[in-house]
Parts: sequence; structure tokens; C-alpha cells
Amino acid sequence: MTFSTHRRKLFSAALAATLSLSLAAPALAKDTVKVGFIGPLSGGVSNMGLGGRNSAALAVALRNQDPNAKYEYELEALDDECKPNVGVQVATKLATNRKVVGAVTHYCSAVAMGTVDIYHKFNLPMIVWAAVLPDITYGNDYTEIHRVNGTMINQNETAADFMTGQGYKTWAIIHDTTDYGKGHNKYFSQFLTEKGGEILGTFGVTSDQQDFTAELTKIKELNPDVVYFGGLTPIAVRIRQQMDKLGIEAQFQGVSGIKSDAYFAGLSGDLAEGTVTFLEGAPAAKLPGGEFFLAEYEKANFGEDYEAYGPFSFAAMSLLLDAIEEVGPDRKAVNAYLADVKEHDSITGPITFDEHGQNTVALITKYVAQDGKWVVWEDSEYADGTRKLTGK
Amino acid sequence: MKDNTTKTGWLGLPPLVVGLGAVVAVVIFGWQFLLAESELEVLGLVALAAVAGWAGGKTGLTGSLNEAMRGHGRTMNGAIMIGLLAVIGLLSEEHFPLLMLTTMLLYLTVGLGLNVQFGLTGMVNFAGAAFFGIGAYTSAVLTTHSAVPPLLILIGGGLMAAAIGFLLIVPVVRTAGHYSAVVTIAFGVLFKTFLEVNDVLGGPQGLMVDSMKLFGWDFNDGPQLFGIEMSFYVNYALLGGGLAVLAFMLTQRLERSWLGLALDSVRLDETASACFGVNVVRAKVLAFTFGNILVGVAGSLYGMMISFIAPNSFTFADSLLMVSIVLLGGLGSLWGTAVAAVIVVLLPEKLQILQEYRFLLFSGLVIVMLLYRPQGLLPRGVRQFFPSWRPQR
Amino acid sequence: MDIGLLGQYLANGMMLGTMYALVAVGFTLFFGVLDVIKFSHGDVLMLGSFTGFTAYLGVLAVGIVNPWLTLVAILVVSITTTAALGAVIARYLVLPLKSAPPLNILLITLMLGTALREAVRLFYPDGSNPKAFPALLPTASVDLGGFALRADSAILMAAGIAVIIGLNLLINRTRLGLAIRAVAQDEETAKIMGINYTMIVLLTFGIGSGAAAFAGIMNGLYYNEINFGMGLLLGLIGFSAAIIGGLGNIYGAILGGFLFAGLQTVGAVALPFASAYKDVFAFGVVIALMAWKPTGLIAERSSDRV
Amino acid sequence: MSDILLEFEGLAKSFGGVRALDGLDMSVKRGEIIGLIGPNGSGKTTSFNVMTGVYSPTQGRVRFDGQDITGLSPRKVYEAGIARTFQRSRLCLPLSIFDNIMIGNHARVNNGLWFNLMNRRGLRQQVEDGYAKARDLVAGFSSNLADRMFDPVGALPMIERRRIEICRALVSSPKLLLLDEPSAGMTHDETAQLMDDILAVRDRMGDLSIIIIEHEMGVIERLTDHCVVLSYGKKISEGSYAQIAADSEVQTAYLGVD
Repeated sequence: MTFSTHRRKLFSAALAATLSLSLAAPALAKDTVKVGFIGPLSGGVSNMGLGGRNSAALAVALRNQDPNAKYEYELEALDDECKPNVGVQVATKLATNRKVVGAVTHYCSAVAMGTVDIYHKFNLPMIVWAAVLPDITYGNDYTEIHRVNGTMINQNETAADFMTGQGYKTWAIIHDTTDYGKGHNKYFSQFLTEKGGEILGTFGVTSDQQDFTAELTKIKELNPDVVYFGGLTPIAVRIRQQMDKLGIEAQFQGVSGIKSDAYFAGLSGDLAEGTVTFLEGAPAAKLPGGEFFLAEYEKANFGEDYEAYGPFSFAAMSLLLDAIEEVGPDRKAVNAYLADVKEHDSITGPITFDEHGQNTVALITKYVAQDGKWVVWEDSEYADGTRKLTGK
Repeated sequence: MKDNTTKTGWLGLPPLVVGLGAVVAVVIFGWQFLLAESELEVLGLVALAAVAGWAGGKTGLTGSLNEAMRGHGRTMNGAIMIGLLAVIGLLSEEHFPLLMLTTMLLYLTVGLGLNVQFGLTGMVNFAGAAFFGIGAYTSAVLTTHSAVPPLLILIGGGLMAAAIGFLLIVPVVRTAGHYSAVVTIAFGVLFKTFLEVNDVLGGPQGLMVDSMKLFGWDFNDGPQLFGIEMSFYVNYALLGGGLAVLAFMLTQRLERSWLGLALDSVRLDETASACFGVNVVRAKVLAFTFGNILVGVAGSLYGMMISFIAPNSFTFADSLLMVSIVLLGGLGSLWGTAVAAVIVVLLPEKLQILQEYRFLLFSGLVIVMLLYRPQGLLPRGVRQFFPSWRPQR
Repeated sequence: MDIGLLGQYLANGMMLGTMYALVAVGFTLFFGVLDVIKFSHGDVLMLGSFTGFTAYLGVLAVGIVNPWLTLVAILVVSITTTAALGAVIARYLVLPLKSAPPLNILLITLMLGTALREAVRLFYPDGSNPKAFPALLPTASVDLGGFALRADSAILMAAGIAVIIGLNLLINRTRLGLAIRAVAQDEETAKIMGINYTMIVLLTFGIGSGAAAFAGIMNGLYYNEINFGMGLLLGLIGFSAAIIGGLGNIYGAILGGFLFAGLQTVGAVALPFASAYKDVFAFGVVIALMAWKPTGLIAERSSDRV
Repeated sequence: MSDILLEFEGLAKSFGGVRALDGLDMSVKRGEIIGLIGPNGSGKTTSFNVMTGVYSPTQGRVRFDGQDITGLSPRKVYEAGIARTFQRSRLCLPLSIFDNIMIGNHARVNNGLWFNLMNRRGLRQQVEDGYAKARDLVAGFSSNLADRMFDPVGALPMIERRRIEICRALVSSPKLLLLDEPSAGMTHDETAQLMDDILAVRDRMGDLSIIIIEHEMGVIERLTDHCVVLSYGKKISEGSYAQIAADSEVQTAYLGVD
């Protein structure tokens, strides 16, 4: 079973699922049940989406190999391009397809904010695998919406706490103007002010802006200790690059949206070095089911890395399949089942949904860019003093 | 077309029989096409349509159809409308096919609007997606922040597009050819950028659009009929169909009037037109506004149906796709626009392989058309006021 | 605002202006010789930068590490390939439509631009993602009172201006330039004078496209990033710049390029709201200018014969 | 009602320093046929363009039928009663003969939006009236043409196109008809035929005045009452054909001294 690195959207994933099924399943004919996956399979953050897609496909493939499974599962993976309008289109496509019973969807919060209404309208049970904006679950009372990963609230609290702890005093904030970037700005500003940090200026930028010289020239004038960026990898790369061009010497701090290998691929030289960022949950290897997941992912021989949220995608898909196994392929029944998930075993640890369908993930991990890799802060040379963050 | 060539009709059948038969065939085909699931089925149907089109041209079916449209205009128009209703009825429980059908009907309306501007008057509007977006954003703002009744919102979307179009009137009318094209290109890009940076209208995040409520009835509740729950998209399909039919009728009447003649003459020779008393400025303002209203109304309904809009739905590439519809169908050819709307909207939806490649595919197709068949798939015939009218000599 | 900051803005504006002018000159050349708008110009630029990037990967694979050598290789490969592409476009898409309505050429090249853009997105390996363009120029910087002038920026700007001046000399001082101007002036007469019309047209398109490739490389070196969509906005800006200056006028194009960059920079600095409005502002001004002077600031020759 | 229909007074037009018209004085009486002659680039067509409002003059005045029409838009000039043909045929080739002629009738039909979109009955009446009018006009030139009213113009030979152009100009019953080189691109016989047509039209239309630009001296001799000779934008001679043919300055201008 191999995946081409080119974008074939739904085909490769669906194909993989069916292929593995035809190899493993005995003659016993089971009913086929369709489940969906949506994430950014193309565009600037596609490696995150592909990692999530592969992990979800892995969950489906493993279930299809299980002789005790009641159904054959077929995965329909769609590409939302991290654009809300495209997301709404593909979500509608999935939700209006009567054969689809449930879905694991969205890396980009901006997209998820647009699609939750669609899932609600068509009663399609969905589990968010990576989008972190609180409003996706807390902004509505829809019973269809669930999330296995944490929200950006805890992440920003830890971030503010950690950075002020490092002795930084002043910040300039840049954020993209989607709900995602605005959310980060809101929560980080709030926690930072509580912890005594000072915000010198806040700049909203669009999600496909290329030239940030105007904003950065103003920031240079403000001369902050830290430049905080609330947004996704592609823009983070540009901003980091242009900071250097303008000779801005400040610590660069990101959010979960830049914790991706693409950050290093995009930055030439040692510009990435020393960037800090924060992510909910623990690194895959340290998760309860981490070793199992890593081994299986390795075995499946995907072309791409599972990236930051792969384990969550795997956990969400497994949960959805558990639900279908339990109550049958019926949207309403699956919703009812998911409404009452408590201490459900998963590779990311036990999942418990609150009344908004939100899983509680308390743990936040701090990362620092070291030698072209994201390294857990505590294990890094920065923590033991071998290397120093900018301005320290 | 000469009178005497088609009197006998296809296979010796009277033109009206051929015409009605064709409508029934198209209805069945459309129904099956929209329902087709596997790529193979879709490809088969596409091949069937291509063969039918080719054979129709060879065996005189097309001529017979033309004769039917000309000699029995009213009956044929009625049959086509009933046919459209039949397709919607046959699909009444299917969400997604209805959504596609409605999208196609709305793009047809857009194509007709652009055809009045481009095909008749010669003013290319490269900001079609922007005017479409203006309609959609008008819906978004009015549905969430006011109690304006939905039908008025549709009209409001059209008027808003026309009003913003008025801002461009001076540069578009004063400039000619390339320059006027640039004005619309610049506006199209400006519009999208403006939406992205403007927080009030949701920024890059986009806006929710409330569903349509008509006479106290929520459009997003599926209507019940004889105990069957229909898809709520039936509502939108009916409204979209009504809109497309109305737009088609108005555009056709416009084309077949003194005003249509003025638009044609402005396109073909602006200076000469002015020398024969044609009010060139009025003609351009009329065409530009007429087109923008149609595009805006379609966008307005699209926004309500899709229920969520963002700047990325209204990019320059989308505008080019809209212009492609007009070019593929044939400049000034209204039925051509309808055929092209089906090809451009439905084909990529049905053939998922194409979805990814649709911009490439259609831009390539237009290049080939411009080089080898600039008059389009269904070229426009010689302009007529009353096709059925042949004066006594 | 202090002087250093002012200098920074000025440098930013100059940099943008040089790039825009390079694109605008291409538009103006095409319009000059053939009275056509080749709207795929921006995407040809994008293709130029991707060709350059591919050349870079190739050079890297061969094992050359000297940045100057790499740069020369990139420039040579990119400019020749793109110039050839420009000539091919002229030969197979533009010339065949010469007697068709002028709008058809605008349309066909618009569509070609989309096709190029989509082709790179779909068929270039991982083409939908931005590519990190290598920083090949020295990055040492001088700090002039809050204004960091980096060597790479200075070199890029100087090179850009040199190319513009070179193009200008080529058009105005050489035999080839004379032939180009003759064709631009009057096709029939030029043919009678024994000028190989088709050859001159193809050469002009080659030169214009080569200049675009140069601008593309410049853009890549400056932003250290290239992506499949970069050509659309640059093309549109270049076109607007050429229009503002009056199509067919090379000085007008240069003026237009710097004017547009100036508008954007002023928009970013002086406007009270987010600097993101700078493009909105700049295009708004372009539309207003068109309403005021429908044929550009430096008027194009009247072409409507009665 | 004055006897003079059209009057130029010191009419001048420059294009970026080139004086295409340089203080032209000229007058046309009602019912008169004037020949406007001169070498290429002497300002004949420019004078037509200035008269019809395509260009506005740099200096001078144009008076028509007791009204100052200087600088009016082409549409207003047309409504005042001046119609023209063009040197290079400017018909709308994809449109039918009928449609082309109806463009000339444009100012006389109801152009209201509501009328055109909603009142199909009223429109039908107007179209039928227009058809009757156009057909009569065309039949005056060629009965063959009158049977092909719904054929596109692009399919017709040059002489037929010229006739349609003249019909388009005449359909609004103008007071002054400007003909810009009607013989261009036609054979000798065709030209002669067209001249007969024009004279016939004039007989039918009563006091229609015509200004004709022509290189074909036979045409000028046969048609015109009076000739005006231009050179470098100035009038160098005027009078009957015999008079100007004998004028040495005219010969110099035509044959050239250089």
C-alpha cells in the first residue's frame, strides 16, 4: 500500500482503505459504511492535512483488518484547501451524501467556523481533529460537533506564562485576520496582560499577504523583545524572513499553527533557529498509545509525516468507528452515542466530551526550533543553557 | 437559415414533435446525469450527449429544433419550463444533485448577464465574480442584520451590484477596449482584497448567510408533500429556476428589441453608431447595469443557498470562469450560454478528476476555441426581432 | 518619523518600483510592436522564477556551491527559457489572432496565464506550496540610523535599474531597437524596408519575457519565496503601471511602475487604517486615474481611424 | 428659411501640431450637391469628422439649418439632420440588411426600456413600420436586395454594401448627406451604377443636399453642382467642375510641384 506524494484527493485514501480491505477481509460480506475526512490536502498547510488524512486512513485500514468489525469502512477524504468557502462546499458534499455516517474534519479553525452549521443542518456527526478555536465547540449548542484536541485557550495561557517567565517584557503581535488568528490574538493578549507583559502594537494581516515590510518597519520602530505571530506556517515563514531583512532583532514566538516541518523547509539558513511554539497534548512518542501508533504508521509506509495532529486524527477516527460499531450506521444514533463519551480509551489518552462535545486536553507542550527540528523545550539545549533565545 | 431547408423536419416528423421529444430527452438525460455516481456512468452519459449533438447536427435535428423554437416559441418555452420542473421534481429527495442543478442555474443567470455586456455590447466584465460576491454579501448583511423580506433581498443584491457598478461606469464608459477591461480586472482584484482586509464584512474568515424565509416559511426546512420529505434545496432549485427563466426571457427580449440592436451596433462599430444617432453612453450604461443586476441577484440567492461566503469564493479566477461560459457558449448566444453553464459547472462536479483541473481545463478549452472556433459551441444566429415573423413581400 | 525610517520606506518603494517597472516595460513593448495586450505576462514571470528555482536545484544536484556561479546559472537558464516561451506564445497564440478582434488576444493570453498558473500548481512537484527561493546574495547590512540597508537589496535594486537602462538603450540605440521601433511605428512600411516582421515581433516578445524572468528571479531573491500565484498580482500591477504611463511608451511604463510602488508605500504608511489596504488604495487610484485620463498619463497615439 | 443649409467659418483642427484643417470657410445651399476634392491628407475626411462631431474643431464654427452645431456630439448632429457614409465601409457585417438600416432609424423609434422589454405588441408594430420603410428605400436601389432583407450584410458584394450604407444614412430623411468616397473599391461600371442611384435618390428626396468626397473625377463632373478643392487643410479653389478643372493652382496641388 503506497501513497503517492502528489495530490489525488479522495482517491488515494479511499483506494488505500478498499485495497487493504480486499487483501485482509475474508469472503464474509459486510455492509459498507462511508466515513469522511476533511482537511487541507493542498495549499500552504497541506502537510498537516496529509498527515491527518493518512492517520485517519490508518485508523480505517486497521479497523477493516479487524475480523470482529461489523462493517467494511470506506473513507472519503476531501480537501478544504484551508479556505472557508471551499470547506463549506466539501462539507456540504459530504453532509448531503446520505451514505456518509460521520466525519473527522478540519485543521483550519477558519474553515471549521464556516462548516459547523452545515453539519448541524444535515445532522452529520463530526469530530474535529486539529482546529483549535474555542468557538467551534463553545460557540454553538450543536449536538453534532465534537473535538478530540484541545483549544487555543490553554495553549496561550501556557505561552504567556512561559515567555514572561523567560524575562521578556514587551511584545508586538501580528495575527492573521481569520477567526483563527483573531482568536489567538484575543487569548494571548488577555493572558499576557494578566502576567504583566506589555503589548506595544497589534497588526492584523491577511492570510495570503506577501509583503510585510510596512508592518515590520513599524514594529522595528517599536523595538519589542518578542514578535508574537498568531497564524499558520506559510505566513510565519514570510514574516520571519522579512524580520531578518529589516534587521529586527527580537525573539520570534509562534502558535500551534506553525508547529510543522514546513516551517524549516520554508526558511533558509538558520532563521528558524530559536523560534518557540506551543502545542496541546504530548509528542506522539510520549502518548499512551504512541508507540503503537508510530509503529503502525511506519508500517503503512505513507509518503508524508503524520505531523502535529496525526495522533488526534487517528484517535478521532477510531472513536467514530467505535461509535458506528456500537450503535450502527445511523447519523442520529452516532450523535447520541458521542454525546455520552466518557473516559473513552484512545492513543492520545482517555477522551471525555463535555456538554459542548469538547475533549479536555490539559497538557500543553512547549517546543523550540533547534537544528532544523522542533524539540520539546525541556529536552532542548535552550533549556539547559547551552543555547540562548534571542535577547537573553 | 433559409426558410425552405427545414420545413420537412427531422426524420420527416413535424418540428413541434421533434422539439417536444428533444425536451423530454434532455429532461431524462439531465435527471440521470445529475444522479449518476460512478465516473464511468458520467463519462458514458457525456459521450452519449456528444454523439447526440454531433449526430443532431449531421441529420438535420438541429435545424428541425430551430424550426420548432421559431415556429412554436410559446409551446416550446412552456415545455422547457415544465421540463425543468420535472427534473427538480424527480430529484426532490436528493440534496446534492439539487444543489448542483441550482448552482448551474445561477451560473446560467450570471452568464446571461455577462453575455449582455460582452456578447451584445462588447464590454468584457472581468469582475463577474465580484458582482456575484456583492449580491452574496448583500444577502449576508441583510439576512443577519435586518428584517427585509427575502425576495426583496434578492432584488437588493441586484440593485447593490448595479449601484457599485455605477461607481465604475465613468471609467468603463470613457475608456475603450483594453483599458475598460483593465478597469474591471482592477476592480475584481480590489473587491476581493477589500473584503479580505475589511473586518466589518468578516475579513478573510467570511460571513454566515441566514437561510431564506418566504411567507414565514423557513426555506431550510424541507417541504412535505404527500408525506415525503423533500430536500430543502427544492426551494432553492425552484427559485433558481424561476430566476434563470426570467433572466433568459428578459435577455432574449432585450436582444430582440431596438435596444438590442443598439447594443449590437455599439459593439460592432462605436463611432459609426454614434454617427447614426445611437446613444452610445446610454447603451453601455444600460448593458453594464442590466448585466450586473442579473449577476448580483444570482449571487444573492447563491449566498443564501450556500449559507456561508468568504472572499475566496469570488476570485479573479472565478471571474475568468464566468467569462469562459460566455465564450464557450458563443458570444451573444443565449442557448450557448446555457450549454456552456452545464459544461463549466456540472462537468467538474460530476467528474471528480476534472474538479481539480477545472481552471486549467477550461482555460485551455477557451484558448482552443479562440484559435479555431471563436464563434463558440452554439454560434449565435443572425439577429432577429421576431423569429416567427416573415413579412409579406 | 525619523530619517532612518523614511529611508527604509524609500528603499522599500524603490525596490517595488524597480520590479513593477520591469514588468510594465514588457507590457509596453508588446503593445508597441503589435498593439496587443499579453496578459499572461505576470504568469510568464512566475514561470521564469520557477525555471530559475529548478535550475538552482539542478545546480545543487551537480554539486556547485559557489553562490555567484549558481546565480549566473539560474539567470541564464531562466531568462533564455522564458524568452523562448515568450516567442512561442507570440508565434502560436498572438500572431494567429492578429486579425481577430483585439479583445481576443487579451482573452487568449488571460486564459493562457490561468493555464500556466494552474499547470505549475498541478504539475510542478508540490507546486501548490510556496517554494523557498535561495538567498544567494551576500546579506551583510549597513545600519544607517535605524535603516538597515542590506547588500542583497542594494545589489538587486542596482541590477534591476541596470536592466531597465539596458532595455532602454537597446530600444533607442541599437539596430535591433530601430527595427523594433520601425515595426511599432508602421508594420507595412517596416516590411517594405526589408525588416523581417515576424522575426522582430518574436524577438520583442522574447526580450519582454526575458525581462519578466529577470523580475521573477529578483522577486524570488528579495522575498526568498516563490509561489504559483505570484504572477497574477505582479502582472496586474505591471499592466496598471503600463496603462498609467500610457501603453506603448517605455518611459511611461517606468514612471508608472515607480508611481504605483509609491502609491502602495504611501498607502501603507500614511493611511490611518491597516496597511493591508495598500493594494485596495493603489487599485482604487488606478481606476480613478482611468476615469480621469482614459488613455493614460502620457497619452497613447490615437488609433481609431474614421 | 435661409437658402444656406450649412456653413463653415474658419474651421480648424490640429492633431498634435499637424493642422489637418486650417481655417476652412465653406457653405452649402439647400438641394445642392457639392464635390469636396483634394489630394490625400488635404483634410476632406477630417472636415466630415468635424462636421459630424466625431472630432471637435480646434477653432471655428459650424452652422447648420440656422443652428450652431459646433462641437455637438455625433448623435446630436445626426438628430439635427446630417447623415454620412464612411470611406471604409462601416456596416455591421453580422447583422441583417434590415438591422443595419434600422440603426439609421434609431432616433425615430421608442427606445424606452419598458416598451422594449414588455410591450412586444407595440414593438412589433414599430418593427413592421420600419420594415416597410426600409424595404421601400432598398427597393429604390435594387429589387434583388429588397428580397434579402434578413440576410447578413457580410455576405454581400461591395456595391450592395455601399447601397445599404446609403440607405442607412437616408432612412432618417436627413437634410444633408455626406458621402465619403462612395466609389472606393468598386469597378468602373459599379461606380456608374451607384451614381445613377444617388441621382435617383436626390430626385425622390427633394431638397436633400449632398457633399461628396471623391477621387474619381468623372463622378464629380457628373454629379456636382459646385466643387470645393482642399489642400493642406485650406480651400484653394471653388466653383463649378469646369472652373476648378481649369484652375492652375488645383493642378499644381494634384500633380505636385515638388
